[in-house]
Amino acid sequence: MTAITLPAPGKPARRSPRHPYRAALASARGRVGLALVLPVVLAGVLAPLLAGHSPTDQSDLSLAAPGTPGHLLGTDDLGRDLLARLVYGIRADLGIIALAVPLGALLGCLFALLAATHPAVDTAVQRAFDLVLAFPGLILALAVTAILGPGRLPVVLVIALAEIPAFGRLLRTGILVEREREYATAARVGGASPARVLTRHILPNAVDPLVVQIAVSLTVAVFIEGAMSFLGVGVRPPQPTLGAVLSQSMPYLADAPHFAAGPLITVTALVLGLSLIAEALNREIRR
Amino acid sequence: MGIRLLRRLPSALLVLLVASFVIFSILRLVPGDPATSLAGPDAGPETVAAIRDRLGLDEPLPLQYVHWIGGLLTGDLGPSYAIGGQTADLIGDGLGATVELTLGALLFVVVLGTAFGVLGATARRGWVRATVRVLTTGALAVPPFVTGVLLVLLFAVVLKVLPSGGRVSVLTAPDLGVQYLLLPALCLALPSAAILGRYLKDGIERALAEDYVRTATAAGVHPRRLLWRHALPNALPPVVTLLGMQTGHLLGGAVLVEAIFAWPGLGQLAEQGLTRRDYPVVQDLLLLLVTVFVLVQLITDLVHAWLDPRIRWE
Amino acid sequence: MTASALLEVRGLDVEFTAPDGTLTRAVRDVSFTLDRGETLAVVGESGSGKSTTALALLRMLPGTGRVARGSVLLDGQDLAAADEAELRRVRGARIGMVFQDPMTALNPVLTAGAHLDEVLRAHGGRDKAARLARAVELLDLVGIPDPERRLDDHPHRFSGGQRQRILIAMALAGEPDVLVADEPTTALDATVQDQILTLLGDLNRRTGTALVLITHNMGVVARACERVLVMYGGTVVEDGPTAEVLTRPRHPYTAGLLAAVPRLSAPSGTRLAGIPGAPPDLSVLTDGCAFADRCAFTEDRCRTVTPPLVTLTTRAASGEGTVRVACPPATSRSAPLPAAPPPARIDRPRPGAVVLEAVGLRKTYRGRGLRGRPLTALDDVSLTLAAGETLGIVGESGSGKSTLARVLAHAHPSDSGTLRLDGVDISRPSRRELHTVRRRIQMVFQDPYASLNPRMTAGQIIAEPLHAFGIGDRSRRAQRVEELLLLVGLDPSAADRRPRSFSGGQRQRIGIARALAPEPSVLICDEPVSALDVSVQAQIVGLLTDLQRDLGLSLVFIAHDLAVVRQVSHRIAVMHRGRIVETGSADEVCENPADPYTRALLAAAPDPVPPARHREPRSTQVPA
Amino acid sequence: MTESYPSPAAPPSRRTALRAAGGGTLLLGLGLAGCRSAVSASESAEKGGAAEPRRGGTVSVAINSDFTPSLLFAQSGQSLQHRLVYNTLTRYDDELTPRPELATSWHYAEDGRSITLELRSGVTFHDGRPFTADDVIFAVKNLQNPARAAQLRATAGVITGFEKQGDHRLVLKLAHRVNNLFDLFEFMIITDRNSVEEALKGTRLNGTGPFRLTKWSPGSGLSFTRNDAYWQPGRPYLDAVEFRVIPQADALVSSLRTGQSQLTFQVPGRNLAVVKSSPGLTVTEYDTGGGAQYLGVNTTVAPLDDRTVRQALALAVDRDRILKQTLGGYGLASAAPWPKSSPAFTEAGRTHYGHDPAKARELLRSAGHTRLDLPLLHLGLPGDTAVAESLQYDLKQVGVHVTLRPTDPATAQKDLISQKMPALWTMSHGFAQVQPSTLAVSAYPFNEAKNTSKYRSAKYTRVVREAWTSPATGAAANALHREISDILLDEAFIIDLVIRGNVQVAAKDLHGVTLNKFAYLNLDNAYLAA
Repeated sequence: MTAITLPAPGKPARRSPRHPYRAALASARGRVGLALVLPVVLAGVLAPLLAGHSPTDQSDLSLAAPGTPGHLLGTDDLGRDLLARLVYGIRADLGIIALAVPLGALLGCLFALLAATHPAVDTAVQRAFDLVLAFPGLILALAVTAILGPGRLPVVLVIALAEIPAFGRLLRTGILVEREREYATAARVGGASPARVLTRHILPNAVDPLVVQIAVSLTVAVFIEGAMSFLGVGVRPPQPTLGAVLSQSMPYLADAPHFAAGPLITVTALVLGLSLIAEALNREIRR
Repeated sequence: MGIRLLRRLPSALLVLLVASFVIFSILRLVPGDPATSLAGPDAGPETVAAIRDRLGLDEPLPLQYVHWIGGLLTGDLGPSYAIGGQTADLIGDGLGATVELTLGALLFVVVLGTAFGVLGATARRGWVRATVRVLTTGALAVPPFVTGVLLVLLFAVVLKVLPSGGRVSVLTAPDLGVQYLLLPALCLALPSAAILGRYLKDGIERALAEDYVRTATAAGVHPRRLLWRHALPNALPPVVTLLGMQTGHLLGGAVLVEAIFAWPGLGQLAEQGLTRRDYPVVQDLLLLLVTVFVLVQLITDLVHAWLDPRIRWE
Repeated sequence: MTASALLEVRGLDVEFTAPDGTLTRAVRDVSFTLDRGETLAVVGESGSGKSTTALALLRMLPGTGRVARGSVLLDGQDLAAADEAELRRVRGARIGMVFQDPMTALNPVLTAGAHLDEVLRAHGGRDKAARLARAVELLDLVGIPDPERRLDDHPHRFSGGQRQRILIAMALAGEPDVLVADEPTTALDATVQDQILTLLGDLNRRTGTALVLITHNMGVVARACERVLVMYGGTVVEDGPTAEVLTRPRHPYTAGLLAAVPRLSAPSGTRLAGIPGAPPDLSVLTDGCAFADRCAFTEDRCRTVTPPLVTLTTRAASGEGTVRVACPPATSRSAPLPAAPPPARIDRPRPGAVVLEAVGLRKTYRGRGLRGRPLTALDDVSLTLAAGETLGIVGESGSGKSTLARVLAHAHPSDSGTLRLDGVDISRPSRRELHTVRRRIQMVFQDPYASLNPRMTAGQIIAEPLHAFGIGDRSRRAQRVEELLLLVGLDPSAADRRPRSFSGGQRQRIGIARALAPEPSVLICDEPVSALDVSVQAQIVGLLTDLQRDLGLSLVFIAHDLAVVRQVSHRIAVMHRGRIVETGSADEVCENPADPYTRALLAAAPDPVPPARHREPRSTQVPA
Repeated sequence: MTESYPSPAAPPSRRTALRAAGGGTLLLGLGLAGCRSAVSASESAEKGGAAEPRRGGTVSVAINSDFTPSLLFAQSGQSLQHRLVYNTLTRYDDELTPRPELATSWHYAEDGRSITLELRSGVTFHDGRPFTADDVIFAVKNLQNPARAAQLRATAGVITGFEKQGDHRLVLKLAHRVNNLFDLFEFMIITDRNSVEEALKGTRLNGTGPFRLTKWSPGSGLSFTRNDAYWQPGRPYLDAVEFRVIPQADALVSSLRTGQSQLTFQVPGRNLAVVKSSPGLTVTEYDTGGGAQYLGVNTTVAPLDDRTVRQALALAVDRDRILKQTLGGYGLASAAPWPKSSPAFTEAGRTHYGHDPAKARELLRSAGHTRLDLPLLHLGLPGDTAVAESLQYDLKQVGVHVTLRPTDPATAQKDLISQKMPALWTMSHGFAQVQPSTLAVSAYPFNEAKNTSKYRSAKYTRVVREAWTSPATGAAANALHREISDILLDEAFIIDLVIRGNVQVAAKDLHGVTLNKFAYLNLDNAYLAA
């Protein structure tokens, strides 16, 4: 039919068009990041297998040094096994994060979608984000916990609330940018309904920054959990969390540094790993 | 520029109005009662009732709200319920301390953030970049309450070169004041400096890859000048926005740091006010913080426009 | 090669290292010389290595690029081996560079004066007042009016052409011996391009600065340079005096390239011969001629041995000169390649009844910012389109032609005016009507990369309209996608791959297949070929013409290149500042333009016919 | 002086100055050699050693919560400043024998229904006004005012009449016999009757005490200077006293360790370990007891209405472990509320409930329970949380599964007063350090008429009132005390855990600091060794 026949679908591009996320995780940065994050996550998931003790079992053996028989990482002031408290603490943090970050992301995205409907709504949503950002987070944490009572719920809510503007702003920008892209126009001209244009075309292309943000948000979540524990409005004791163990260890920082070491190293590994992954993702996506 | 400000004003006022409402409601939702807190541990119900009456806590909530806002508008913040003294004085004292702390921290954020960003983006030696990365990660990963305690242990207890806490106003005794300010400001600044550094590093890397840097390189401009004169000014506007946001975080994060360093600022006042259900103090304080945040956003906007001539002329 | 050569490049190889460690040789064994005051064009399509060569001269290669072999001798000093400090003394002072995109090549936060000051500071370190005076002088030299006042303006206050002038002023600030201009006019409108080329020519004459002009545009080569170096696949394939090479190309690639360039003189309804296939992927190139796969004269030895550059001495009509060719069959051939055949006429049916009619369309964009002035993109535009007809729309950037395309395709609503499809008013369609209208009117976009959703496979992209219009079931749609792929000349297996694995021309074919999917009767093509290489451009133009003939489509063909438009269109409408200033039959508009703006456009269009056989450089004046 | 830093008494040593300058340079680039250091006072703390009392110097006291003027007349968390600014009529010695302060002598009428006080003459308030009997009358009437929320209001209320015999003799008429009148005299500060409203706002504290308040900066601290016209000649030794509010425990400890503060009573138990090992600090325990950690039981919640169950709880808790692990070992593990200095203290009472989980389980089984699920309210502060966690673990061992409910102090306070406590709570109580009857009359958890445990019994009421009004001394009094103890132990509605004394942490060179029974700081004889 046409005058030109092409050599069948061109030459295969040398760099296989791998999915950027997979490529990011396969990069050197991504691998180191995973190597730091995965063990922590695994430790949390496998806590019941790794712990050997109940994290709440107390004994007379206060502040035993690491390497004490039966207590690999030593014990805390109430004679609880620090390894058990660490892995269960990770587990608790993971539980909170797994709930809070997606919740915040979801709400943020919903607001962003709402903002995409009309400029007036957009302004309102933007101001609402401003308001959330303007509120001093820890004061809010104190108030929310006072209202709801202590436990996981206020921690989850405070973290989620802190994440809403982050995700919302990102996605809003993404939608605004992608909406003007030619492929979106092409989809509209191609007869796709506004909803389909949004869900099938714009959203998939606007989510990349969100994936990076998730890595950042996880860091923030650990941060907030710790601060709330320190202010005494964290997860209900005696449930260990990284932040709770850390704040319990503060009086003994000079005399029994091993008490704080576990959670500190864990949090550092987590944050370093996540930031490396975020960076790797960023690089691949921008490419 | 004035027009930009004017245009943002109505929505800023709206934010404040909504904020006042939210603040008021949240406080009333918090259980506990300023009167019981005020009456003391072994007071009888009649004492509590008398105090409630005196504080006007039995008035309908909308009326209390109106009174509060009315007081604000007429500049009369009234007495504090539980802490003692006039709310305006309490907040005034705390504000001075917190502003000092925040500015000190901001200085650290800018200096450290710039160092982190510039070194991270341009250092030729791998170990320099690795060190910067470890430092920034550490600053982000170690919670401020741990950093704070560690800093105190190191500088105040072991080395004995800086005080462990407390405050002397930098204005009344600059040499002493600075020594009191150093540790809390550093502790408060570290996470923000790390974030800023990361953004700046990104921005510089991106700017260095831009065509105009290539143009300047081709013209024989020295790499150092490329960085400071060509790349950095372009990396700044988003960083300024971030800095604006971080100022909000610094104000909010002061709660922790002020506690650790016994810094008598707004964070401590807020926590104290909230624990003792001192409604006027907490209400006014939170609204003040929101106002400051909104103002900082406005300023950020102006600085942004000033830094980026494209916006300036729009 | 003379001993007095200003710049001598010998056996230059440039390599890039991919993250996975594989090497890509982007430039292979490139050698050439440049004399003082000479003008040399380096021409080639994307991926030919021409820009990389230019950057390698000053060792400004991006990313992992490095000069692997060879030398760059500037008056005997080897820049390939120089240290950074030495290079800095050469950059800007001995060799100045001008880059392609004037929109991004200037620092948005620095004023024009600061830009020049930076260069002057880097070389010389005169006092501030002297630098200021020199900056004014330079701006004046490159033709920026009122230079003293404009020193303090930031780049965004200048037009594209003016920015390019500032860049040239920067490149000249250090009074270099050589000016390397990398595609300096590609991002500019034809009229502005003409001015810049005139400026470069003037500067060359007045200051004696040698010029290396990197371009993909044969017209620019013909217009501006004495000598031309043709590159393909990272290596030089032909080199010689411009007049000689353009009139009597030795290398089959040069010949093919010339044949693919649309000529303004070619009448409407003719077909260009494109070069089949796509430019090579440098990372998989092995020994042998890079062009072998696309060449009509390929012999066995072409695939096994990398052809050396052989010098042929000719005394051609165009004057004295050395021609070098890297093609063994060509060197062994005594006569030059036969000249490209004149464009073939294609027969196409006469246009039928009016399908689409627009009356008094207006569209105004709200200005950005508080003080931004509203921009009138369409100002009382009326046109008609008959069945089976191609209406060409030409105009420069900002003329409103893309807005017109979007309004016609209902991608944007118009502010006022009437649109009729088959006599039915569709200006303000309801949702249901819009659905019907869209099925009849489809669109092909300019940027074949941006207009394809990177997250979807080619098959999904093409099936998207089928899905939207509810055409067929799943298996029927798959079948239809296969048909469409074949129709636009792609293998059906392409359906499973994502846009980024296709070349530009292939992507545009996918875009066309998508537009054809709902069987529209009107196809709006918004600059469908302007992002493509010349050889590929000819293929796509040919495809569109064929499709129109075979499917009886009505085409609106929008472009800024008059030559292409004339070729494909029955009628042409010229747009300027949101208005149609002239309409008429394609040949008539091009031969006897009535509107002064049309005349200016025509005059500014560079033609790849060597200046010797052409009128003297025209002075072009764009009507304000 | 608005600054709250310790003014260096001596010029900084060369070494300190060098270090300070080094630190400054290091961190700031302040290379000024003459730059003052904010940490110069720290070195002197290490020298210590006993020495002769010496005039001069400033003591900085770290406090974890600010002065609350509205609670000036009630026992609140922070009453240290009371005895600096004011005086009381009498003060107890270690054996609870009253000693003269503003009252120089006293004697009861035969029927015990009135007491005659001889008041010290030549005492003036800070504003120069002389102290007279009218000030005592005002002080008593003031405490009778319910708005003052004074815990000893019941005792003050017993005083029904005043008979002034000149400016410095006063006869108080009592409605009935009462045996804790001297608790009231220990408790009641003599304030200037003309400025009481200002005092309640904290704007002006006018007293007869050794120091005058120069400035109160709400939230950050108080400054006092020496009262040169103090009625004790040559006292106080110190020039000034600074109170610095440091709510955060670690910061408080740091300020002591670095010598920024020389004195505190508010180091939480968990932090005492660090303090103990600090060379420059001495830890002194006032075994008179300032407060006791207890486990409260709401007797209206089934099955806690069953005494057996409550006794099981009392047996289940490991008091020694709590003392060691969460209170730094300072205190006295005890099942009864009495400190060792109390006349009601008996070793048998203290050890009435040992740690006996087996017996606890048996008791629970006998009451028909093998597993209980109960909430436990506690303050969400680090130390209180640790105690609650320990309790939770101990109770779990006997099948009582406890859900912790950390609560902020304001909410807990409200729940306590409005009797809305859940099944279990843990907090601390005071008032066991004075006359035993005061505990049951004035300490809310033990109040016979109305307490948070909602425990009522005619017997308890009768015994308490008898003990309060009894003139008995010696063995008879002890019998009454034992009776109260027996009821408290047997009914176990308040299960005492550890009697916590006030733990004083002071710099080694600070001498002569004492506290009264209500934790009023007495610095009359305090001095900084050279």
